[in-house]
Amino acid sequence: MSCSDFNDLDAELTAFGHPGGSSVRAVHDQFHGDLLEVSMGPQHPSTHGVFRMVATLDGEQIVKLKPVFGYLHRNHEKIAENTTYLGSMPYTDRLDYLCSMSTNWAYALAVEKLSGQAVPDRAQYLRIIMAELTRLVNHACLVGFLFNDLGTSFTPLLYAFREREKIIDLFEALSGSRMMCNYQRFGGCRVDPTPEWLAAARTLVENFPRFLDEYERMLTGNEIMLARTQGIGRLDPAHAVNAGLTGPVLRASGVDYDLRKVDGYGFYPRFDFRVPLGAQGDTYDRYMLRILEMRESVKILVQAFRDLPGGPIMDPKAKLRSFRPKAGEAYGRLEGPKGELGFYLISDGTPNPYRYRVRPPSLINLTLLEEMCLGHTIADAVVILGSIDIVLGEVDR
Amino acid sequence: METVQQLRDRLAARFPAARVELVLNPGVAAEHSLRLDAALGRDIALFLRDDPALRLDYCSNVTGVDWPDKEITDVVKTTVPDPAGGPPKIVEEKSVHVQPGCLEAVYHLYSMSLKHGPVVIRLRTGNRADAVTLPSLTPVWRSCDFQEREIFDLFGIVFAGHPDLRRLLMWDEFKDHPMRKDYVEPDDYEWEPTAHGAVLERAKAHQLAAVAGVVDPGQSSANPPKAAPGSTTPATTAPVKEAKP
Amino acid sequence: MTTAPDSFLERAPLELRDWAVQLLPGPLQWLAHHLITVVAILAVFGLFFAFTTIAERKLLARLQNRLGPNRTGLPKFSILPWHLKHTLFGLSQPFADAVKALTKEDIVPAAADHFLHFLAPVIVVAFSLMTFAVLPFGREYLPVDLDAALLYFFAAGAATELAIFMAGWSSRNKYSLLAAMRALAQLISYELPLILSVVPVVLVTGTLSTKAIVLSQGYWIFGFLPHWFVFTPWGFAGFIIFLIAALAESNRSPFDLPEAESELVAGHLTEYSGFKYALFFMAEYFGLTALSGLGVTLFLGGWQAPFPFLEFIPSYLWFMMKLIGMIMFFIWVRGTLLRLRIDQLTRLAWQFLVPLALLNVGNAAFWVLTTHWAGPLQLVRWGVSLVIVILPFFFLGRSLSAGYAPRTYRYAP
Amino acid sequence: MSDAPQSTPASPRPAPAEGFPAAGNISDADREELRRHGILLTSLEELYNWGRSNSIWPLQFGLACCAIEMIAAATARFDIARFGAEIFRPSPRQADLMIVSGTVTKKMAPLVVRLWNQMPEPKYCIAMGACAISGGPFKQGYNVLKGIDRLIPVDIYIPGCPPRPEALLNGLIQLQKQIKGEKLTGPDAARHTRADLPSEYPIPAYGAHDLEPAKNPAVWTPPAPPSA
Repeated sequence: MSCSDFNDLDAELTAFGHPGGSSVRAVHDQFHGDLLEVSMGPQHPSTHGVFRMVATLDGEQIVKLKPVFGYLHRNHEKIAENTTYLGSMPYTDRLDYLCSMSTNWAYALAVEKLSGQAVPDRAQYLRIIMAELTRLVNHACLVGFLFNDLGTSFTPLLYAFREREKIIDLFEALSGSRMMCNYQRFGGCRVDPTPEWLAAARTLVENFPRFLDEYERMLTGNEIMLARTQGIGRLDPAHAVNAGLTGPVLRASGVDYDLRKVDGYGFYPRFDFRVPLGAQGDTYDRYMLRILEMRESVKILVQAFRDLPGGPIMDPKAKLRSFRPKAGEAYGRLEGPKGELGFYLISDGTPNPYRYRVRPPSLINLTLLEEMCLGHTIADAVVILGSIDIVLGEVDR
Repeated sequence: METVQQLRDRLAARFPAARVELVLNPGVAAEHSLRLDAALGRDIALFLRDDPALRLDYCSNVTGVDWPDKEITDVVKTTVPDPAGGPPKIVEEKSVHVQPGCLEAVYHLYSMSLKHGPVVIRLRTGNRADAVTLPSLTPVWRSCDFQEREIFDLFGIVFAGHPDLRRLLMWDEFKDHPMRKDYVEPDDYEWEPTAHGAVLERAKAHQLAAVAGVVDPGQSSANPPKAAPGSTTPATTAPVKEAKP
Repeated sequence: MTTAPDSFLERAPLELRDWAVQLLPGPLQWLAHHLITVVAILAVFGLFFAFTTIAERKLLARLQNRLGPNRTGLPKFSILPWHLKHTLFGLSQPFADAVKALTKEDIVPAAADHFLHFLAPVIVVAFSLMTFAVLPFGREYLPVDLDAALLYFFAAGAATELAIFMAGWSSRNKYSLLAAMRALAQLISYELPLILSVVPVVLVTGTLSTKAIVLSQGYWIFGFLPHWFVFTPWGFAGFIIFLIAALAESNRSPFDLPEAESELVAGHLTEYSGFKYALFFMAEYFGLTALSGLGVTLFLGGWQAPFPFLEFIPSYLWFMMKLIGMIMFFIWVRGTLLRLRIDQLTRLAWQFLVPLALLNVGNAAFWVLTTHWAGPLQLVRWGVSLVIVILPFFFLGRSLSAGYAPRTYRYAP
Repeated sequence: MSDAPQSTPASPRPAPAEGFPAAGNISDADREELRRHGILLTSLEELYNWGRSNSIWPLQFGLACCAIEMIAAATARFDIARFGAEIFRPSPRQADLMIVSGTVTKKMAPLVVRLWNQMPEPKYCIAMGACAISGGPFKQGYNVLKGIDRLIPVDIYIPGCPPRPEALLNGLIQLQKQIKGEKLTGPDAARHTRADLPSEYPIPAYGAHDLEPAKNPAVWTPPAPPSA
């Protein structure tokens, strides 16, 4: 579907609230009984961290749901404004702690845009390799967590973590840390992988489709899973675009907007891959899109390993110490595993950024959580939340 | 897509009453922005969203920027002719004036249907103290919802017309706006085995107090002293202790 | 009916009891007789419960590529000299858990209904234990030979769900309350298919006594094929319905809605700690064991050996082996399936299981009416019976999963 | 991990008094010696500690980055289940151990204390990761609590950012050792056996600028500077 399908709906969106749409249902009337307000979180098994939802229930049905944030507000932006540009790089690891490589890259991208720093070819390829490996980690784990919310006894999650451990091992061999890689630099990458590392990574990537097949055989056709996810948490494209949703959540609603294609940052235009699109925008589409994206990521990775050029991994003109970009501002963004991850930087010519802002996809993807959950049961709410894929480090920063 | 300059001209023609300024970005990125008149901000935003050539249907990033009062030293050079007939003297007169600060909200707009962008628009408050109200653009782009709440929380900009303007990240009782440049954070760096230089510096005052014998350093966390805390049990969830093994 | 091999092993536990009883003076003998029976059941199934928990943890772990508990050895004062080197594969894990649970602080929320909060775990354990009374564990091992054993079993079993409702209601916790509501909905929905799935057995055997039902499965077709009810069309369908309903009755995954961890934190158990929590935990396994035992009794031939030449193995061991097999199945299901939603759960009961179970009652009636058919008619009998089961299963299943199917996806141009 | 500032039980075990030592104070070697002579020693205390140390059920409670490594510790590669500790209970009423895994913000701190209060005794706390110990890299944040031990007593500290799952397992083993060495009576009795020690801690309130109180003086006092 092209975007023209929902352009004519724009006029309806002027008033705030719930513009008429299939995803919103009126659920409460005088025939129902008293309402029950349940505060789910911040300590709850399926809020994926310290997220909190204050849900008002009519029986099991949700009539109101307000998210509450800030339980992991670690003042990332304030700290970054008090430290140097490079000093913030380790903090970006801890934003989205499942995908530190992508977050690193997003920050490096913004700073490079701010300072006009060039990046050598090999580093561009390495960045794509790291970002796509991160996407594999994130999506595999997300599916595991989603099934946990659906009520399995951890089994799919543990299969996903088996694969995650393999990829994390690669990251550790390369960067020295399992989760907090701190790998990207302004103008390149920190460490050049050895041929052994590349061979190991290539083997992993070649075996990954087998894991995906196994995973799908376990999960995709399961009838309980179909009944629990299809038609749950529908999101129509007009709402999704207006609410700024990005990433797989947006594409599950059928909007073709992948920054790897739209912005063509890095060397992505050189790669041959497709962008899967959902049609219904329900939880099942969001789940399947992750699986399909992993398959495309594997394709990208195979091409990247094939075409990886030699050469330096850092631009020789890049400055790490006393790095002072010219006064100005820049907004750099990329397609993170969870959606558009952007960094907005204002430089005043000093070593510290004057303003440092993270555009967190997790937070903004939660905008329509209430609309998606209305009319569904509390059991569906946790599944919908799981299918949005949030990481609290990024939501609250 | 038209340039920011062209867009400014078109907006000026469309909204003659509004002041639309072009803010040049001197940096490499050259993402120039438009500063909109706050009073007409929402109308212009609606126009930007619905104009068929622009279709900026996606508001990606909303953020606040704090510009505190800035002291600016003006140097006025005047040439004073020497009454003695020598070469004229150049006299520098320095005068300091305070450029009043303000808060700014910056919106990054893209078009998902036409796949172009960004168009950066800015709204500016009158000052940082009392005239901090801006029109909310949440009715135009729902994605501003949480981000404007966050700006309200951290910068203190009040968005008129926002449907649910509460603090987003800090608790409701919190009084300050921590992302402002002049925010003074609470001093709770008592004992800091840390490499953060700034933190060590701030902890020093407490450490001097400790040396002076204010506290007894012999207690460790695993062995709390016998002094039981006062009646601080929670009111609602207080459990009844029935048995202690 | 086969003649029972009166082997020594078969009789040994009984002989032991009789020997112990006759040591006592006459008036006390009947009391001691029953006390010993009760204590034996408590001891055997208490141990069985302990090892079921460790089996569940280990089996789940194996399903997930893990090892499961294997470090817990014996305490230092163990009399076994090699205790320091060996951990017995972690088999002592449940005893450590028991010590911990027994000595844990017991918290009752201030706002809770103290009496009901205390009563709920007691009731749930008491009633789940009472159901053991009518299970024939072996040829001569039936604690109470009731004529209406099945009625008694279901009456006692239903009370456990009521206890769950009590627990949820009395805790004054919103999650617990939601769990209590779910438990009631589940109780009402699944009690019916559970009982209806048993009716065919009653119809065919003509008795409610568990002892008689086992005995009626005790001969071999052609001399070697066991005549268990699960190998008849109506029996097989009844067994499947029974399994599903038993999963729901014992709150096991995928029907563990009252204790839905990802939704309701710990459901009705949210406010229970220490020993009371352990009691609930125990009752869940007792209920599971009892229902499995009933399934074995009704459909899997009870304590009967599958083949004549295997009859030398004592009957109670056969019963135990079948019981363990059933429990393994339940654990396997828990490790693989995901949870239903409450409306799907009740829909499955009312739109699928109840009609199917009702048809199956008719099927059993047909089976009884055609007992005298022989020769080629026997084949017709089987065919008709199979059709009565399979066609509704097919169509009802179609209607249940209508609208749900895997999808194909398109890619951006 | 081994050089972590682990707080050991309050004091080292007292040397055996004159005469025959109490059962709990006998070393393994002594016990072997006695067994060789046909003497089996036992004590309720040991059984109690054995049971508790082998059945530590953690609270399913993740705060931040470290929570992912906590999950990783439960997965196939590390398998915390081997120690009998894989039953992550979502309700604090059934948990024995609170793993504070990640940054405790000031907004979250009252809730952490509340969860701690809701846990039944005997209960233990592991501060996992730099943030839970001292605020870690986010120490300079205005909303970050500078260590959870300012509000509740911590038994084991696991440094790292985040600590590897092996470190968490080691922390668990250290905790098991600590529990095995606990006394039920006497001057160095375990925390939960002493009626004079609180099992509930004051919950700080959200103030206008900071938590009130920002620290619990009954649990935490700032130690003297390292080289004052």
